[in-house]
Amino acid sequence: MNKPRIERFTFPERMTHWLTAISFVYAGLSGTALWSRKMWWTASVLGGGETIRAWHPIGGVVFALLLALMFRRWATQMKIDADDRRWLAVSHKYAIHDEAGVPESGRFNAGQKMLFWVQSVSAIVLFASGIVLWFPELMPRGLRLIAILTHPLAAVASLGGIVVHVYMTTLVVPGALNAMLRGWVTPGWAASHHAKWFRAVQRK
Amino acid sequence: MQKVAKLIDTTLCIGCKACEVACQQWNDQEFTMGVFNNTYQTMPSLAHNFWNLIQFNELEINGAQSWLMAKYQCMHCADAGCIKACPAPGAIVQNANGIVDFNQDNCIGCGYCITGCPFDVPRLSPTTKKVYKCSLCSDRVAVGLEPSCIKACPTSCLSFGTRDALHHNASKRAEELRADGHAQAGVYDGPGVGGTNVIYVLKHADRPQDYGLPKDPHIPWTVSLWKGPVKWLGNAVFFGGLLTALVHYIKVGPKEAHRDE
Amino acid sequence: MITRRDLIRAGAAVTALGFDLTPAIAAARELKIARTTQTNSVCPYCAVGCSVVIHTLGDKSRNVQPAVVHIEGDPDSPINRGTLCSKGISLKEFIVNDRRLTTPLHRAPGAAEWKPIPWDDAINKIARHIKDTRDRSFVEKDDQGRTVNRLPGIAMIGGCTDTNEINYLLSKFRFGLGILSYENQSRL
Amino acid sequence: MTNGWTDVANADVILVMGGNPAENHPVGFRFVMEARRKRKAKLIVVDPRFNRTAAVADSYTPMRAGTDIAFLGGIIHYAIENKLYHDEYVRLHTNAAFLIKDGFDFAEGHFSGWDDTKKNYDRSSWQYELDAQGHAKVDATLENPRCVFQLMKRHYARYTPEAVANICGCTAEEYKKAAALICASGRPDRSGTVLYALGWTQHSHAVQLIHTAAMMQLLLGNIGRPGGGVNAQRGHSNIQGSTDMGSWNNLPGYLKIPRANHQTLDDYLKANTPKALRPNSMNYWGNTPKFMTSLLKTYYGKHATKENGYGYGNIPKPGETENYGWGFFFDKMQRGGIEGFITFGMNPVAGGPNSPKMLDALSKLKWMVVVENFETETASFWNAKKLGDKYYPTYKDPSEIQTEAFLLPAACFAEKDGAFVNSSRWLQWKRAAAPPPGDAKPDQEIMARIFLRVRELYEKEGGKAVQPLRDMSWDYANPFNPSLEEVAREVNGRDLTTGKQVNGFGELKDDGSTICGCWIYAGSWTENGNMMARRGQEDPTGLGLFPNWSWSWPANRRILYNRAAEDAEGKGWDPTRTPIKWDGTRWTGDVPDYKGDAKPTDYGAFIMLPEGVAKLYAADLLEGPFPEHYEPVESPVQNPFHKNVSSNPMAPVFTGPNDRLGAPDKYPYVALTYRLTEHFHYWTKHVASGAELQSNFFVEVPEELAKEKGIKGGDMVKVSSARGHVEGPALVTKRIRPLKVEGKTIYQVGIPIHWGFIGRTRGPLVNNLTPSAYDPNSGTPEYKGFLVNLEKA
Repeated sequence: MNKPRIERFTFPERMTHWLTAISFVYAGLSGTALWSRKMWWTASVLGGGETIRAWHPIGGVVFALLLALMFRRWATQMKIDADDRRWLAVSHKYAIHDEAGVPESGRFNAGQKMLFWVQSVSAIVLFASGIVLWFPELMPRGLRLIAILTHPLAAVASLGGIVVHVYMTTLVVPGALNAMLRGWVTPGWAASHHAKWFRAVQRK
Repeated sequence: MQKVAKLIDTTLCIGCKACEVACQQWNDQEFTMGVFNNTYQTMPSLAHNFWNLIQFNELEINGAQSWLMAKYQCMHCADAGCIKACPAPGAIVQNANGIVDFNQDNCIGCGYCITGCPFDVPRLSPTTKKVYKCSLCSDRVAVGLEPSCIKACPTSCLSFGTRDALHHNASKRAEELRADGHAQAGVYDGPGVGGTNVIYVLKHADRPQDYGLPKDPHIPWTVSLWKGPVKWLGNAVFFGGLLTALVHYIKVGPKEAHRDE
Repeated sequence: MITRRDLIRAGAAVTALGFDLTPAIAAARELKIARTTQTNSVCPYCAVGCSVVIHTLGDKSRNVQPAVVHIEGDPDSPINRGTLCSKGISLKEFIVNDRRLTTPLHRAPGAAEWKPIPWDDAINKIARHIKDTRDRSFVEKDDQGRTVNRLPGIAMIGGCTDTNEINYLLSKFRFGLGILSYENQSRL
Repeated sequence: MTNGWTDVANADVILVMGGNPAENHPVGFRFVMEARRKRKAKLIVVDPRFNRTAAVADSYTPMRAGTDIAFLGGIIHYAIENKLYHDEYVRLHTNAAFLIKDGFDFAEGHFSGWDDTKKNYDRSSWQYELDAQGHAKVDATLENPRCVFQLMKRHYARYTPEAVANICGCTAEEYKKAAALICASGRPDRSGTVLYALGWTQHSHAVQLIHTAAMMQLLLGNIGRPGGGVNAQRGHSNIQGSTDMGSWNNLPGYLKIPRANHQTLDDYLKANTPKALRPNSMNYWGNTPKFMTSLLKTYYGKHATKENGYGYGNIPKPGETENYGWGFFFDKMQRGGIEGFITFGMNPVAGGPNSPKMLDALSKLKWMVVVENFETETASFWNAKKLGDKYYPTYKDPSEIQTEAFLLPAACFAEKDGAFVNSSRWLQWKRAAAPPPGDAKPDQEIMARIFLRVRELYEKEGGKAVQPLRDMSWDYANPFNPSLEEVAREVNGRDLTTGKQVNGFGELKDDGSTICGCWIYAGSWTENGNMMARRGQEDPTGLGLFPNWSWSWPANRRILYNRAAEDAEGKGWDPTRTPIKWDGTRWTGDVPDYKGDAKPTDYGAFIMLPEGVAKLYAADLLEGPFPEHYEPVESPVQNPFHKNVSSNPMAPVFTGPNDRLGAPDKYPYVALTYRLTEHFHYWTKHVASGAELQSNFFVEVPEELAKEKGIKGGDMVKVSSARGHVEGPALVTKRIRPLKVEGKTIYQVGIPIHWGFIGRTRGPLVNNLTPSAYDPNSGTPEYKGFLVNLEKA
């Protein structure tokens, strides 16, 4: 077998993504312990309450920093254009694989772009409110009161995005996971899911 | 089990600070140097090693020189904001007798209780990274002794007993004060937090802020929102997401790459 | 029923697996004066005369060095009925205090510091000073020839925070020596 | 206190003046609060500062420090003018009816008999007019212009509300309101108490001030009554007991020190045993010979015989007019007249007036012994230049100070047993709880070892006046460390014939067959044991007397003069509050201040006084039989009543290098020093809790003065007097109101004590500022109302 391969994600892109993912999973899991006493078992698994109290913020900061790297790398590619807007308008058809009339996507489809922006905005909110919650003794009460609400709200948004993201990349689009793990896709995969990008790559 | 309570009759407070020091001594708190802030008040506010503060307020009320003094400490709310906000099981417990007690063994030092408290009482220790506050001397109460501040108070401004009995005393005292011409006298016990197990009698119940007490204490709405609707929203998003994925996968299935070479 | 001990054991098991690190640093809150020895005393500060209960370490058995661990008001006293002020309630800090003097000190004429001195030396030197001064300045008879037996060369003060008995002994001390210039805090 | 702490709860009117019990006696103050809650008592505070007592009072009247006599004299005027006094009480229980000699007069600031060259009074014109039996003549109608009542009325006629307000600085309306509240206790069914402390004693006219209070209370019929009396709260745990045990001018039990002109015991007793001035006067001091003889017999044991006047010759004797009091001997010390100085737990550099003078005086000593719990400013005075920071720049270097100093570590209260006498006169026994730290020793051991060592030196080497030293008894089971229980038994006294402890001073004899170390304590340790350690809770009268808790001098009596709570027939003025009741054969209730089985009509109620009644008029005080308003020694104004005799003409004057007085042009503000509730005297600066509660020295500055000077709260200010200065942050407050006196605006500056140059928390000694001005009768320094300047530092 010697199928032609197209590089989808570079090594630094993949590393950044997966480190971000790990920090997200850690912050998310430890965060759920802080979220609800019914989820406290995650704290036990992760080394106990004091441990997650100490490491959750650090995990969060790592996540935010890595996400900032991703942002720098991809922000320009994530601009929503006219095609994307049309894509979004017919995204329900995309969901049931009735792709007639769904505009072709570039390197990232509009859904992925939305995920990117949701995660970026959530991360900023999580980071800012997280700092406030990290050092409650140094923060004015008003800020803490805002943070204690916005932090979980942003976490919900972020988590919602990730649920969709994980489902899509693992189960709905075979090959997507491999693309992020090994970095390549087949021309057919590329042509199927990211036709515009495929053509651009081909032209090169 | 009957609820226990502390009654603070501010009309009898002379700002002697016996309660402050009794608390320090019983709880073996280290003494620190106070700061001078143009007042007789010992500390600007409560601290992790200072759980009981008399607040002094010099002001004129109806043209007369007044100097209000009132003890400030954990109010042991029935609906306690600290407990609501606390993520760590067993870190804050509400005993059957109504005492809200912090168990530092279980405390993780997140400080959510500090934000959740409508009275701004709990304090984080910079060394142990745990949160501390008045325990209403739960160790003493457990063996039938009154809290140490109560015992020390020379003028009987402080008293200890069952919540019902003290409520009765407080109302009676407020009535007495009103009969003596203090029309605004009343009882302060935080109905917004389901009632507190620390009950105040104030000569000027219309202006609790002048005693350093919040006007209408309730659990901050952001905390309530978080622990209520936001939590449900989160559950809905997470579990809803999973469910939708399941349905989608079974009904629609994966996307095949249709343009193979 | 799960007891606290069970919980600790369970915690330990989890910890052994490297997970839960719940520390057992803080001991369970137990009454710290449960087994102390209680002694009735009276506050040495102002003149209200509040009775206090001094809690000392141990049960007075032979091999225990009593140390003051806590002080509270004596509820039996009709004066304070268990209450105390901010000073009285912290008397432990007065008694157990790293600033307390624990050894006799001597400052030689012209010296710029205190130096420890054994008790016997201190007593001997003081007694010698008293005798010398007394011999130098004692007035047995005044200028009109009247017996006055007074010692103008030494002045003495104190006693107002010491007991009656010590004040009484001080009266014998001063009249024995002939000291007239004697005052205590009641003068101020 | 004439009454006691627990009795304050019986009051209807509580005047707090010259004291601040909420801050300085918080636990005692609980009885004030109880009276307010249970009896709806009115609490009236008169003070230069709106303090923590004022914060809970019904009425607060500001006043200028040092004008209390004017304030109280005004109450006397107000009570008489408005007929608010208790007429029957005054007639029955006071010397209102006594006639005074014809020559008595008051004019231009002086009473009759003033000698302007000697600066002293000839008091002969102040005496009662006596009949042939030596009894005072009386006019029961109180109409005679020479009777005390009429003289008093005339003397205080000048003290109108307007005149008083002009002196004190409040408004006449405020004054009249306060006066009406105070005089409400003049009704027979109401009682009023007075609580005072060092705000009354620390003046150059202190004794007269307290006399004014006593007069006011007598007029209102409040002496001897539950909830009445004149009550000194007192500042130290055993200041009452140490006073009872005598000072330079008293032997134990308030027996006067023998003077050089009384060479024999007989001379002494003749001069010091009063004679009854009325036929019905019990004149209990007539027993002086029994008390004195028993004391001498205690002191000199087998060396005390009838022949040698029971060793009377051994007692040191000052000359007739000599004064060996605080102000005088420190002055003498500064002039090099004293070689040695011993202090048992007292700190004159911090606590005495004019600290620079104290420091200079100590530097003139050859040797000094300090017995203490902590290192004090006095112990290390020789290092004041270094430790005292900027306050003593010209003080000598240690190398220039030749004083040999000893600092001996003493056991503290918890490490010794023995009795403290509280201000209610209750002797409360305490027990030792722990051993002293390190090598510290109990005071009695330190004292005994020094005493016995000196005696040993005399035995070996001989020397001057061996006899008084040798004769002094010291025969304790362990003479080197006398057991305080043994000493307490000796103080109580015993019958030498039977060997039994006496039950009371009634058993003392003047023939050398009884001993008693302090007659007023007789009954404190009887054959029934240690009465001071009793813990009984009973209160049979319901008046808070607690007769079985500890023991109260005299004779376990809880309310002094309690016979005055009843009328001539022995019926209580207020039937609900009668401390003693006459049941036809004997008195029940409190221990009667009267003969237990004597009929109500047999004696006057004031059995200790030769008059048999209380003295509205007291010829034995130095500056006059009636108190008169005198300005403090340093005052911003001349006395509005008599400009040429502005301050107390009898106040002693010192002329040493530190005895400078300031004038209002350079030092325009009135200053007063006081305690804060967070600290005890100069002790708690060593204690962590005190350091936490009030870490910093500060100066309380009226808001208006601060504005004038551009001072904000927390700004450093410098307060200076003619003696020295202090610096600290300003506490700018509305609580010290500017006053109007003689048309001038007077500012007062409040300066809390408690700090010094040694301690866990340090600050300036406020006595850097205070003058060497003293009361002539008591020798107490004037800490309230001296002049300072204030500027931004």
